[in-house]
This record gives sequence, C-alpha cells and structure tokens, in this order.
Amino acid sequence: MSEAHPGYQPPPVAIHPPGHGHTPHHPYLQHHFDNMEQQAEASTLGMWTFLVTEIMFFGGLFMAYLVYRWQSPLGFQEASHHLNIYWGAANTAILIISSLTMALAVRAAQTSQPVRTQIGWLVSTMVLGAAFLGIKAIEYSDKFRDHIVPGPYFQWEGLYPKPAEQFYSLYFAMTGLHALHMVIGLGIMAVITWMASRKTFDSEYYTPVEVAGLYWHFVDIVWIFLFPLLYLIGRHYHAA
Amino acid sequence: MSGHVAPKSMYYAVFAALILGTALTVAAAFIDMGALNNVVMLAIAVTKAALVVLFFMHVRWGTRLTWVVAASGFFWLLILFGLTMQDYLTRGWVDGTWR
Amino acid sequence: METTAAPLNYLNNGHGLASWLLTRDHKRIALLYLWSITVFFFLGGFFALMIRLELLTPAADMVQPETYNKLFTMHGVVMVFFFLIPSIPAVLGNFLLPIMIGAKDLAFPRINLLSWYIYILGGMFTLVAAITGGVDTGWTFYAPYSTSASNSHVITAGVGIFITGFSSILTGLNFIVTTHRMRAPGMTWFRLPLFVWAHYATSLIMILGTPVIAITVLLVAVERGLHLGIFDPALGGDPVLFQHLFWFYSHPAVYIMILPAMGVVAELVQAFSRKNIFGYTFVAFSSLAIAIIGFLVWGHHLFVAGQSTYAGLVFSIISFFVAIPSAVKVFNWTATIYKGSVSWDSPMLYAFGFIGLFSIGGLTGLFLATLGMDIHMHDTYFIIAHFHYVMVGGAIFGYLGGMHYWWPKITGRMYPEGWARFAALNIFVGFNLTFFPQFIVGYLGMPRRYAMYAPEFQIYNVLSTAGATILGIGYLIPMDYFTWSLKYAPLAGDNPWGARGLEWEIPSPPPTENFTATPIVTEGTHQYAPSREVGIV
Amino acid sequence: MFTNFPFFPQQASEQAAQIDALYFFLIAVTGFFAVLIAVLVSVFAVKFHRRHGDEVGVAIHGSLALELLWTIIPLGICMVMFVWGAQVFFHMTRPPKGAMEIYVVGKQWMWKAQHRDGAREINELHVPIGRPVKLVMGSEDVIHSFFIPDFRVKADVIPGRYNTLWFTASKPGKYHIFCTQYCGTKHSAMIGTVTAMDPSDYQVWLSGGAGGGTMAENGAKLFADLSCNTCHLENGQGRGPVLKGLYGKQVLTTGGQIVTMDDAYIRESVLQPQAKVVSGFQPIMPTFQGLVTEEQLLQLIAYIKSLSEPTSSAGTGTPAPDATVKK
Repeated sequence: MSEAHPGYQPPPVAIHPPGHGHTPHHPYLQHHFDNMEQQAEASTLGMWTFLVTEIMFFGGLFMAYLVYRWQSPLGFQEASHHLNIYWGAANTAILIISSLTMALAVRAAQTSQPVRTQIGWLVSTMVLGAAFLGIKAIEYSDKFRDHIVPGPYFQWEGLYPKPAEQFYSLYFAMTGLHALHMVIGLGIMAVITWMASRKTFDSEYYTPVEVAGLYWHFVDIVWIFLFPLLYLIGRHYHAA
Repeated sequence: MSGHVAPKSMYYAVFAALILGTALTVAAAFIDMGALNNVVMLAIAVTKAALVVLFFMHVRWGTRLTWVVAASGFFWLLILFGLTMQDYLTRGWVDGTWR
Repeated sequence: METTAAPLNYLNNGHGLASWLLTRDHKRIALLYLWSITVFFFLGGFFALMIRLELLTPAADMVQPETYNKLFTMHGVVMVFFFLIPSIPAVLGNFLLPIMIGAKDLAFPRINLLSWYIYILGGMFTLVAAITGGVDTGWTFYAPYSTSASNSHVITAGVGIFITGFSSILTGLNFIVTTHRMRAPGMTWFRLPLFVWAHYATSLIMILGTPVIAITVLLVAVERGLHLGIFDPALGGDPVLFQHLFWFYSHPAVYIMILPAMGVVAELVQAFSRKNIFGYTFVAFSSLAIAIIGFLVWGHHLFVAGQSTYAGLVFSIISFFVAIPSAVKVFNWTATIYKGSVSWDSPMLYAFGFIGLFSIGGLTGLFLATLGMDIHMHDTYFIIAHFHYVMVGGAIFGYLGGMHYWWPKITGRMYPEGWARFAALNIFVGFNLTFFPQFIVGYLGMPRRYAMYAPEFQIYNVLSTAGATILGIGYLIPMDYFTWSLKYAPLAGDNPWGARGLEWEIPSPPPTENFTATPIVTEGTHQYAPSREVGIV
Repeated sequence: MFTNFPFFPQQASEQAAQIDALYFFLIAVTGFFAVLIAVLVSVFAVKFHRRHGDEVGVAIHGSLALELLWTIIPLGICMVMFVWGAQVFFHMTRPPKGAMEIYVVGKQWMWKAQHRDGAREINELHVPIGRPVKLVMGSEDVIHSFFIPDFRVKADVIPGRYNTLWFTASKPGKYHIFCTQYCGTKHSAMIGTVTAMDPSDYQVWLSGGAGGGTMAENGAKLFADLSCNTCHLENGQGRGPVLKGLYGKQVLTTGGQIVTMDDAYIRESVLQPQAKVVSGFQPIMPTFQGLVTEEQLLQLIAYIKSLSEPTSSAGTGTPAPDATVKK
C-alpha cells in the first residue's frame, strides 16, 4: 500500500448509518432512491425536462415556419386554402378529447380506481389517437392525389407556386413529425395499458401513467398550435 | 405518495373550455379582421395550451421547479425566435446594408 | 498480488462482457464511454495528422483536395460530436457527479446506459459514412452545399449526428434531475462542488440546444432525400436560416465543451493548492451565466453572412458580455492559488496550462467579437487557432488534468508521475507550436479548409505540422502509462492527493453503490484550513 | 527556401489601415491580460510551492471588491472594443454614394466579374486606386465568400440574393482573392487576383478589355429578347409598371408592403414575379427562373438602373431612395 502523497489527510465527512427506520420498501422503489416520493419527483422532473427538449425540437420547425411565412405571407395564405379545415378541426377536437381521457386515466390511477376503469380511459385515449392518425392519413392521401406533395411531382395551378411548395414542405415536416410523436405515444400507451392490466398502479405508485400523460398532453399542445398556424391563419383572405 | 387529485368536474370544465376555444378559433378564421386574425388565433392557441399545461399537466399544483422548467422551454423558444427575427426584421434598417 | 483479496468494488463486482454491456452502474458506464471516446479521439487525431501532413506543402500533393475536404470534415465531426461534447461530461461527469453529491447513482441508470448505446449507434452511422466514402461538407453542413451540391454521404453522417444528439440530451437530462433530486442530506446548492455546478450548466445547454441541431440536420437530410424546400434557395429556402439554426446550438456547444473543463480546473486548483476556491458564488454563477448568455451570441458567426447590421451589433455586444464570466473565472482561479500550498503534480500542470491557454483562446475571442475585425478574420486560420486554443488548450487540457486527478479513484492505481509531467510538458509545447503560428497565418489571410494555399503561408504551416507531430506523441504517452498502470502501478489508496470532497472519502475504486451509508454533509468542498474571512485589498 | 516570413498582410486599401489600428489595439490589450495572468500564475505557483506534505493553504473566501473590480474593468474595456469595432463595421458596410459598381458572380469554382461598361474577367479583378469600388455579388450555386486579405474586406456570396462589399484600393499591385466559405472540391482553387492600378492605367485597361457593349446595353437587348418590353411599356399603357425612373424609389405592393426598388427586388421580380406585385397590376408576369443566368440578371438590373440615371455613364452612383411613388 503506497501513499503517493503522505502527510496531510483531511478529517472524514460524517457518514451516518441508515438511521431512519422507515416504512418497508415499496416493490416498485428502485434501489438508488430513498423513497417513493423522491422517485416520483425525479421521474416527473425528468419528463418535464424531456418536454423542454421537445419544445426546442419542434421549435426549429416553427422557426422555419415563422421566417418563411414572414417572407411570403400571400403565398402561404394561398397555399393554406388547400388544406381541409374540417378535417383539421375534427382532429383538434379528437386530440382534445383524448387529452381529457388521458387526464382521467391518470386520475383513475391516482385514486386507486379499479383496473377496468384505468384501462378503459387508457384504451379510449389510444382509440382517439388512432382516429387522429387515420384522419391524418386521409388528408395525406388527398395531398398525394392532388399532387401538392413537394418534390418533382408538385403541381400548383394557382398563384405563388414557389411559396406554396415551401408551405407544403413545412406542412409535411411539421405534421409528419407530430404524427411520428403520436405513433410513439400510442406505443407508450400500449405499454402503460399492459402495466395497468397487471394491477401496477394505485395511489401509491402511478408515476408511469402520469409521465406518459405529460407526454401525451404535450403532443396535444403541439397540435393546438399547428392547427391555427397551418389551417386557419389566412383563411379569411380570398385571392382574386 | 400522493399528488394533488383534482375533481373530475374540473377536468370536464377545462375540456369544455378547450372545445369552446377550438370552435371560436375556427369561427374567427372566417371573419376578416385583417392583421388581427393572426393575433386572435395565436391568443386562443396560447390560452388553450396554457389550460392544458396548468390543469391537465398539473402544473397548477406543481412545485416551483416544475413551473420554472415548463416556463424555460417556452422562454428559450422565444430567444430562438426573437434573436433570429431581429436579423430578418432589421435587414435594411441601416442604409446600405447587405440584402 | 493483492487483487484477488481486494474488497468488492465496482470493477470486480461482476465479471464478463455482459456485466459491462448491461450494467446500470454510472461508474461502469463512464468507463464504457471512456473506451469509446478514446477510440474516436484517436480516429479524429488520425484525420488531423493527415490534414497537417497535407498542409506541409502549398500544393495538394499528398492527397487530392477531394480527400482533403473529407479529412477535415471527418476530423471536425468526430472531434466535436464524438469526442469533445461527450468527453468530460460522459466520462468524468458520469463517474463523479453522483459521488460528489452523495448519491448512489444517477436518477435514471437505465437511461444512462441507453444514452451510451445511442452514442454508439450514432457513432456507427458516422463510421459507416466515413468508410463508405466520407462526407465533404465541413462539420458545419452549410446549406445549400450540404443539401444540394455535395455528392458525399451527408445523410448517413447527418443521421449519425442526429442520433448522437439524443445521447447528449439524455445525459444532460439525467444530470439535471440527479442534481435536483438526489443530493445527500446537507448537500445544499452552495455546498456543491464547482464541478457539479459546471455540469449542471452544461446540462442546461445540452437539453436546450441539442434538439435544435437535431431538427436542423434532420431537415438537411430530408431536404436532400425528399427535396422539401427548406434551406436551398433554388427550392425557395433561405440558407441563412440554416446558419441561424445551426449556430443556435453549435455556439453554445462550445460551452458544452469548455464548461465541464472549467469545472475540472476549479477542482484541480483547489485540491492542489489545498485551498478553497476564491469567490465560490461568483465562480458557480459564472457557469450559469456562460450557459445562459452563451445562447444569445450565435449571430457572431454570421457577421459576413449577410445578417442585418443591427443584428450584427446586438450579437457583437452580447458576445462581449459572455467574455466577462469567463474572465471572472480565470481571475478567481488565479486568486485561489495565492497563498495556497501549491503542488506541481501533473494534474496541476494541466490546470496551469489550461489557465494560460484558455486565456489566450478567450482573449482572441474578443478579436472575433469585434465587428470590424471579424470581417477580416472570419473563416481564416485565426479562427482555427482561436477555437483550438479553447477546445484543445481548454477542453482537452481540462479532460487530461481531470483524468490524471481522478485516475487513482477510478482505477485504484497511481501512474508514473515523472512520465505524466513529461507528457504534460510535451503536450503544452506541441500544442503551442501547432496552433500559435495559425494566428499569424490567419491574419495574413490564409482561409480555412484550403487543400492548397499560397506559397508565402508555407513557413507557418511547416511549424504547425511540426508541432502537431509533437502533440500527437504527447497524446500517446498518457495512453501508454495509463494502460500500464492498470496492472503494474502501485495502489493509490483512498485519497492520494490529500484532497477534500466526497469522492475522496470512499474507497478507490469505489464500491458499487458508492456509499455504504448516506453521507451527511456539513460544509462545502475543499475546506482545508479553519475558516477565516480575509479580504486582500 | 522560405524567402518571406511575413507577420502582417500588406495594407493596400484605406480600410486596411483602420483594421490594422484596431488590431494593434486589441493585441496590446489582450496581450497585457495574457501576460498578466501568466505572470500571476507563475509567480504564485513558485512562491507558494508546497514545502512539506501536510501544508494547507490559507482559507480565503473571496473579496467582493476584487470581484467587482475584475468584472467592471474588463466590461469597460470590452465596451471600448465593441464601439470601435462597430464604428469600423459601419464604415465598412456602407458604401459611399458614387462608388464605382462592379458585378461579381461566384460559381463552383470561379469568380466572374462584369464592369458596367462591358469589360468581363474571370478570377481577375481590375480596379483603380483612390476610388471607392462597390462589388455587387451573387452566386449561381452554393455559398461562397469573397475575400481580399490585403484590403481586409470580405463578404459571403449567397445564392438567391445580393451581398455587397466596398473598398478603396490605395496601392497599385496584385493581391489575392480567396473564397473563404467552403464551397466544395475545388474550394481552395477558387482564388484569383485583384489588380489595383492607377486610374489612368485603369482607363487604358478598360478600353482594351471592353467589347460587346456595356452591361446596360446588353441588358437592354435582353429586355427586348425576353419580350419584357411588350408589357413594361414606356407610355404607361402596358400590363406591367413603367420602369423608367423607378430604380431606388419605393413602391406599394398589392400585399400592402412598401418595398424599395433595388437590385434585390428586381431580382426577385424576375425570378418570382408574384412575390411582390406593384399595386394596381395583375400577377400575370411569368417567371424567368431558369431562362436567365445570374450574369444576365445583373445586366437586366444594370439596364433598369440606367433608366433612372440622368446620364448613363458607367459607374455613376445610385440615386438616393427618397421620393415615394404610390399608386
């Protein structure tokens, strides 16, 4: 045992043995946490931090949208007329309902309601999410049919073909990324539902539902902004 | 552990407000208010997002840290938008600027 | 020898490849990162060596410009995204942050392991891009060259960077949550080691900035693959927008590289002066100030890119503001040495080197923040010299200093101090010889990314290449004695430096869960002498 | 082998002297601080070198006065740098009225220049000394950057728009032109020479090099060839606005914006006619994207510009954008 630098040794820091004779460990408590509360707080903080990165992730696209809308307002108005406002509104409503069912699913876990209730809300959320994606698919196929998908086959009859193509570039990028998040959300929900079916969640432990809910609501919020920005702004304007 | 449990009625009320907001924003889209259209749309969107964040995402009852984290995301987004747009919006302000 | 009888620690608690590849122990994950970033470091170093050899003569005689362009691109991509950004946080931060705050592990051990796999996956994409023909866009991927003109493997490399970005995000997320939620009783914010403050600030940049580069390279890939018109003016896009989005991350990314090194140096200066830091709160908050103000200065990369004059003014003045917290740190480190008990052990030599070289790197940054000056210097070798002073003289010196300081803790073994001092000197000399001439040749007007250059620049390039050779050898020496030390060096003991801090309270190497019992913290780190308030002016 | 060992590039323009003065100031200030820190660290390291193994340092927690001192003084110095740098920048970004205009197009991997009276050159640029020269620059493909180290001027050349830079050469001679924005395989071969000449020599060079008409004349020919003149009639009866006298003025668009009729707007209107239509006209103009090259665009601009100049002599300045035309 060789000490490279003998001599000064600092006094030790007090290291106390685990004195707190607490309640027995919850089965879902991970070894490196002290208690369930610390674990839950860490998880929700983690998800919120992740959502901040998500905000910035979508933020880059919103930035591009802002610059190009500012550069060609008329072109973007014109292009937005070819989106179906009713499908858009329907999808907004669907997502809002799914947010409600999600919130109720979290509440069901929080209040230790029966597994059936928990699964009921979770499955409704998933069904609504799938409905959203279905409508999105209809909208996308319409765009393909009308040749307003950017690329070599893009055709634009009206004014401002260039800004219109750019609008649809952004439309597909933004809604595509959002749809991808919806798909991931459905995957997460499937796992959560499976966990719920195993009687995992009660008022003592519902962090996974809560954290998944945060994600789901965030995806809803993105759509809440996408809907007016893509479908609505400029709708009142009618080109000559 | 126990987080705040909000009554079901509150969730339904928030839900109703969100649907109402959606209806309003669609209706407003067909009324020509000039530049005000953009403002109204965005104001409604921000309100709806705030409702979701505060109630559905429980920030209303969250710790101060949660507030700070949630706010910082939007704040940094504003930094990105603000400093980028201060380039685009000021092109040509100084005579002879490259453009 | 005594290895078999050694008490159970994180290294011998579990054997076999699976026990490493499936580990959730932050210390083992740190070592996984250590291996992988070392591989990438020497890969990037190899590219650098090729670059320097080619630049020995003005003509493109060793490699064709085509190859040269790929060399500097791969050098930049590998060094920035696969070495500098993960270096200190993912290795030393991963290993030490939980220990320093008195936690058993990071908050999300599985995510920690996941982030290593993501890093490896991203690295694989980049390696595939390199092997199948390389990328020639420069690490900055400027549109429209990257989206339309280049016919190299931009998408593969872009996807690699996109993926690796998530590794960085998850590491940052883990650090933030851990620092907030896992501190031991009594470990208040103002008792945190400055290393932790620096990593907290770094993590803020990782989670706020990285997603923007992720979406930006994704858009480049999408524009290239699917012809969506985002950045290419021929498709209606705006290439300057790419530069805004790119630098929104990539300027703060410089602080991802330097802030952890600053944290390391703060620890080194205290431990090897046996003295608590001068102006703790100022040093701690300057890390946050750098992280936050660092987000507001990206436009100084666009001074000649046709940004508005007004925006140029705004970005210039904020760039000067970000110099202030850096200066505060340098002055505080210097003041810390005053009346210390200063040892000249190899980690401290790196700290001395860091202070000097980072000062030069930072001060030459002032030239570039100065609007009129930057017009001449933009995209010349002056810039190259400036940021290598910050990234090599700063980040790598910090990394090597930290590795030498904590090596006994990580492995339980000392290393040959004589060799270590020699290597430190070697690296210092080689580094300066490599990069100082580049300031001069930059002011003379030699542009960066030039395979061929005007003959009057040759003398400086010859000096630079000579320096690079010395520098390269300097890097190999620690590789050698660190490897040797694993088996043959004397055991280090728990606290070979007589330093203070939670990591020195536990055995070397530490046990799997770090602490046998939760520590109760009663004072800040590095309190060596009885507290005495002294003002010295 | 190494005949020259230069430390500073030549000062061959009026800007160069300004930049160098700023450079020396910055070197002096930063050099002082670099040396100060190096000396302090070295002196402390030697003076307080550990003498015995269990020695510890003195506990000093800090000093608010010192912290303020080394926050405020560097901040003050930085502000001096900022103001000085900004002043130089303002000077460098605002070409004086009456600057001689030369049009430059960058493409992979060459520089093409057109003088207003028709002389053209590739990877060469001839300029007179003692007279402000303004370069209006566009790119055919990717971003380039035009850099003359001996003049200390540089500007990116970005596709889809025009950037300008200006200088007043002060010393006859040949100087490097470098492309400084990485632009592909032969980036390092995208170099050239700028030749600064006495004005009389420049006139001689011009008269030797010109041929095939001035830029405005070529532009006028294009204007007719592309049938622009069938709509942009001079009598105001056409389907497009009258272009005579419009350059540098402000126009109202159908979108309600007021835009200045400048190089950028003409360029946009040729390539994307519907982006900003002058109020009172229909968006019926077809796009000329792909039909005109960057150089031809510059000729069209030179022609339209010449319609607003009292005498279309080469190199006269642009009129001030003061009057407003509203329909």
